[in-house]
Amino acid sequence: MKKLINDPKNVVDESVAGFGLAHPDIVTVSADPLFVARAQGASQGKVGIVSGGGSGHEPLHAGFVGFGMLSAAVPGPVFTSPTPDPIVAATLASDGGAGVLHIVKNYTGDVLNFETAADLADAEGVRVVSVIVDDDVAVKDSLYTAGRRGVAGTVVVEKVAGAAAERGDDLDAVAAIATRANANTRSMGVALTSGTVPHAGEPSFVLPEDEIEIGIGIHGEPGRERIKLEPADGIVDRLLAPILEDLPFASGDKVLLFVNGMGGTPLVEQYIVYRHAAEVLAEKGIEVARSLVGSFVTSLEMQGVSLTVTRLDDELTELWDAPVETAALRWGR
Amino acid sequence: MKKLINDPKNVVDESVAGFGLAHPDIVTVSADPLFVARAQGASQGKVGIVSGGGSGHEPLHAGFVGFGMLSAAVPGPVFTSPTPDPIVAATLASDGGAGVLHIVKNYTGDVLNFETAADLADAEGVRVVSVIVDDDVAVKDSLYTAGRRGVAGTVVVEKVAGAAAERGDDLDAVAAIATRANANTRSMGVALTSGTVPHAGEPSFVLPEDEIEIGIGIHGEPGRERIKLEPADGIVDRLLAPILEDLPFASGDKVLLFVNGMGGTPLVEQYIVYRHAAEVLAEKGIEVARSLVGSFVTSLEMQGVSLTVTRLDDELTELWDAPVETAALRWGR
Amino acid sequence: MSLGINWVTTWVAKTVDVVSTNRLRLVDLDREIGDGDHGENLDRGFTAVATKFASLPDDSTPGAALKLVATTLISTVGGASGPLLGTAYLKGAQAVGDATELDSDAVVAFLTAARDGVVLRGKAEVGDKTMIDAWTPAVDAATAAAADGKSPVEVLRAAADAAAQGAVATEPLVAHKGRASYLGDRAIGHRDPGAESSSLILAAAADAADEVK
Amino acid sequence: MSLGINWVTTWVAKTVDVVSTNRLRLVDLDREIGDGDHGENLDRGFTAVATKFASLPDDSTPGAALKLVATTLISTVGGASGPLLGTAYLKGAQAVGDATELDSDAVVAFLTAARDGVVLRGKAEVGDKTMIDAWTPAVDAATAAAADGKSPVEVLRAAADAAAQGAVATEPLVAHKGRASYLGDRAIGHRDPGAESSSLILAAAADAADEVK
Ligand SMILES: Nc1ncnc2c1ncn2[C@@H]1O[C@H](COP(=O)(O)OP(=O)(O)O)[C@@H](O)[C@H]1O
Ligand SMILES: Nc1ncnc2c1ncn2[C@@H]1O[C@H](COP(=O)(O)OP(=O)(O)O)[C@@H](O)[C@H]1O
Ligand SMILES: [Mg+2]
Ligand SMILES: [Mg+2]
Ligand SMILES: [Mg+2]
Ligand SMILES: [Mg+2]
Repeated sequence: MKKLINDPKNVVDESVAGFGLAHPDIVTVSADPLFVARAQGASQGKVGIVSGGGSGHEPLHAGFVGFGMLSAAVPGPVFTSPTPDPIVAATLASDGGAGVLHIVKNYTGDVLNFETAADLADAEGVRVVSVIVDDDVAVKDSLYTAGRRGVAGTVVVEKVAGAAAERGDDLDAVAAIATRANANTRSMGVALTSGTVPHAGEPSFVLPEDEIEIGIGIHGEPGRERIKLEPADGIVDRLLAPILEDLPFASGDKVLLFVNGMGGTPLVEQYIVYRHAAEVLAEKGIEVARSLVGSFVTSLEMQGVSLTVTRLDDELTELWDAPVETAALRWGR
Repeated sequence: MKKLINDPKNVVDESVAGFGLAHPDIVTVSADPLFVARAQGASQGKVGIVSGGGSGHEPLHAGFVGFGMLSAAVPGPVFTSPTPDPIVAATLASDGGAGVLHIVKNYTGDVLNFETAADLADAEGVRVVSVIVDDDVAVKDSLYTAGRRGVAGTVVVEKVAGAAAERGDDLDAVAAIATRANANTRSMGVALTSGTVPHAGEPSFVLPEDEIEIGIGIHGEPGRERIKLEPADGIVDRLLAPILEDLPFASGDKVLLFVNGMGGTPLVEQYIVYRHAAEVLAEKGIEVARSLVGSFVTSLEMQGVSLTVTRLDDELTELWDAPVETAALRWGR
Repeated sequence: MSLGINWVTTWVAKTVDVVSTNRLRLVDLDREIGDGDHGENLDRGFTAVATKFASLPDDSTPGAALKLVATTLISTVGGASGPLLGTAYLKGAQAVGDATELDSDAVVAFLTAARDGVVLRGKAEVGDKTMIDAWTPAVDAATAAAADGKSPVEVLRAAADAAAQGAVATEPLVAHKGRASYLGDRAIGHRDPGAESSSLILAAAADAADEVK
Repeated sequence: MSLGINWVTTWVAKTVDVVSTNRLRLVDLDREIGDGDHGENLDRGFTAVATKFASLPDDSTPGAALKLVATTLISTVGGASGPLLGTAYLKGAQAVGDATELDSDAVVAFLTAARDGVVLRGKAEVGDKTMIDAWTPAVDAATAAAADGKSPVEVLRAAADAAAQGAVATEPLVAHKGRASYLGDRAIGHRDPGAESSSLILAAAADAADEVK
């Protein structure tokens, strides 16, 4: 395992501490219980937005704390949901009197810990509503699974919910926007290599030099199929087809196209992927109205990408465009 | 070689095309000769700023084209300086009547090709001044070398020069600011793994599983020494000491601290590096007034980081803070 | 004969041991069909429990001690297993109430409430390839042993043996809950890490009872 | 006997061949002490030259043809070697002027001007571990051969042999120019890729002269 870390046990604490040192104008870090909140504190009268989950997906979620997006983020251990205590603390710190939205990726651990935290925060008098993100089409949603996983689409949900909260929507309205963003978002990813969980010390899975995993999860969960490495355009086709089929997206739709790097894949490759994805959408008469390219929801140093497509209506577009000032996403101020 | 690419020969063309498709509001791409310019065209009466060099360092340079930074970027083949033709074309496209600054990283190929291009642009009636960036302290500057290499500090030079041009400084003033930024900037990097040039198909160098290269160049040029992998804090010490000694930086200085990922190292590790670098500077009485963390000057999928420290005066700080709207750096608008 | 507070403290000590010894094995099991953190999660949790138990008041009831295990696990383990196992101890503790000694029936009531707690939170059924595949056979075996008039030690041993078999029996299954459910058929052939750890925890319970009896 | 336009076109054809055949070897040499693109750079350049030469007017002078090589290399090779080799052909072409046939002295004048062009741009001296370590011995050998009254073919062969030795002689050197200069002592033991490619190009010049003589 080759990483720029000190003791594997301190990876999250030290990284979050560094994050706080680097962005003192945007965030403040609570070390115990560990959470990251806006430097300016809760906005009085506005809905607070808290997200969180296992670490190893940076900049998700702490990189999205700031004006127009999250009020606070709760980083768990690497790939492990945080416990309820820090979630409760982050929730209380984010309440400006209008209640708090929890944005939770659909993993059993995250759902259960946020559920407990919501109960505890409720008991402290803070109203909490939760929205579950489950955008990953690689996993079948059925009675016989834990349901779809939440992956890169989380960025879209957090951005539009944050903008809705910032413009003064009430808790139910913000939750409705987040739910609508999630309902219109689909994602799927591919891995070329595996990340290595620091305390495990070995790659989460092993891919032979000529194989890739289609439908990978952001914790290295195996995907739909393992195939031989092929040209980028073919891989994009394999990711995009199930995404487009699923909603389904149709000619005339306006969309956000989001190419997300998994942590170890450089931008030069991400833009090659973007190029073909944009071509395919154009052929199908789907208009790419907005775009995002970069490593926003990662899986440690995994090489690979995911594609996310969100169907935009006027309101979602306006909320996407609204000013945001976070460490990882910034525009309009 | 595992990459998300199609034909290795088309990596640069396809990636730049994807870049253009993803950011139509910011840039426009000329396919032949290949360069990236601002979507809005040259700013009349303002100094144009052109940079460029071999590809494989994305988002450098195209990611920095836009308001407040570069007028145009010229991507060469992977790790190979572009030829004069596209540099001339980009220079002519960037001239708003006030002349054009060339920002050139100090590699023989870049220097020679930009030199030829400057002569040719001059012959077309566009005044060109060149500033050479040579911030890498890993390489000794002496009569017996090609001089220091230009690495991540290029971002700082491009940012402040772009801000100076945007506020209306004339060509000599913009060149003077760029020269001052370079003179106050020092960098050094470390590699944990090598990138692979697509057409070469094999890693540029091979590091055993327990060794790292201190002082690596952004083309995989060997550095100062190869040592056993050690904890991040120790590695940071090895990078920071030569940087601080060299200028030298002194107690009471205000600096920009820039942790740059090499392409394959995720943010979680970059912030661990930032944390200790900030600690060391604080101990030495050097005030970190500004920060930047992210993969901005990469070496394909190399794992590693570089540290850059720039001594800031009031004007450099103001120019760093000035609004910028590019694909890779954005604030203030 | 019955089990008191020293059974709980011995059980906790043995669990801390067995979880730490099996940390990497559980990580490996979880890497195969999950995300490779289960051993780490439990080890973090029970290490914290050990610290808390170091200052456990001498006059604690078994119920109070078990509740301390519960809240500590909930606030340190995270992941899926944290809330699930935590709820198991919490509901189990509630079933024990303020009794100072547990007879066979109390042990069965404890195990049943613990299992029901996991089901309440996680909604898994037997055969879903989760820790429930260890807990439910354990409860059934314990119930049968108690009905046969067996001692608390024998009841716990029956539970532990059934849990161990239940864990092995997860191997041929497809998972319907938790991370492994994403794998479909590819989960077949792998033992569920949570079932395995629950079986280790129940074995520690029986060993502890043996030792203090 | 003297060399005309068919020497230039044959030289170019042979260079295209030898560069393509040695592409990976030059990449490997450059990977060791540079950035691993030298073979790729030259191959891209001479492939472009081949395309340009396909439509070279029949009545071209050697000078015009050599200038076409120069401008094509400058606008397609990039890197350090593009402007350097391009300038070599450019200055060489200027020395040739509009002569249609080159005698031994003209060949020497061509080689000398080419080498001087590289020095003008790159400021390297013999021993700096660059292509100059191939070019300068070549110029010296050619000058001596011409002074001895040797034919153009013999002059070029002398140049090519000296260049080949010069390339080998870069191996023990520390580099003072180009990317390899960053390596200090670690460049020792590696042959300079630019010296090697220049020696291949000059060997092609001699082979071409042999073939058309
Ligand atoms: N819904 C559920 N009901 C019961 N047990 C579950 C459920 N979901 C997961 N588990 C158990 O949790 C174990 C995984 O725990 P752990 O690895 O610590 O958490 P995570 O899956 O969040 O990484 C699984 O092996 C399984 O036994
Ligand atoms: N200043 C110089 N003078 C002469 N030759 C040089 C100089 N700098 C570099 N070279 C030659 O250029 C060669 C490298 O060319 P190439 O790999 O194509 O360019 P780059 O170094 O830009 O990647 C070196 O092997 C050396 O022979
Ligand atoms: Mg987990
Ligand atoms: Mg090069
Ligand atoms: Mg797990
Ligand atoms: Mg080279």
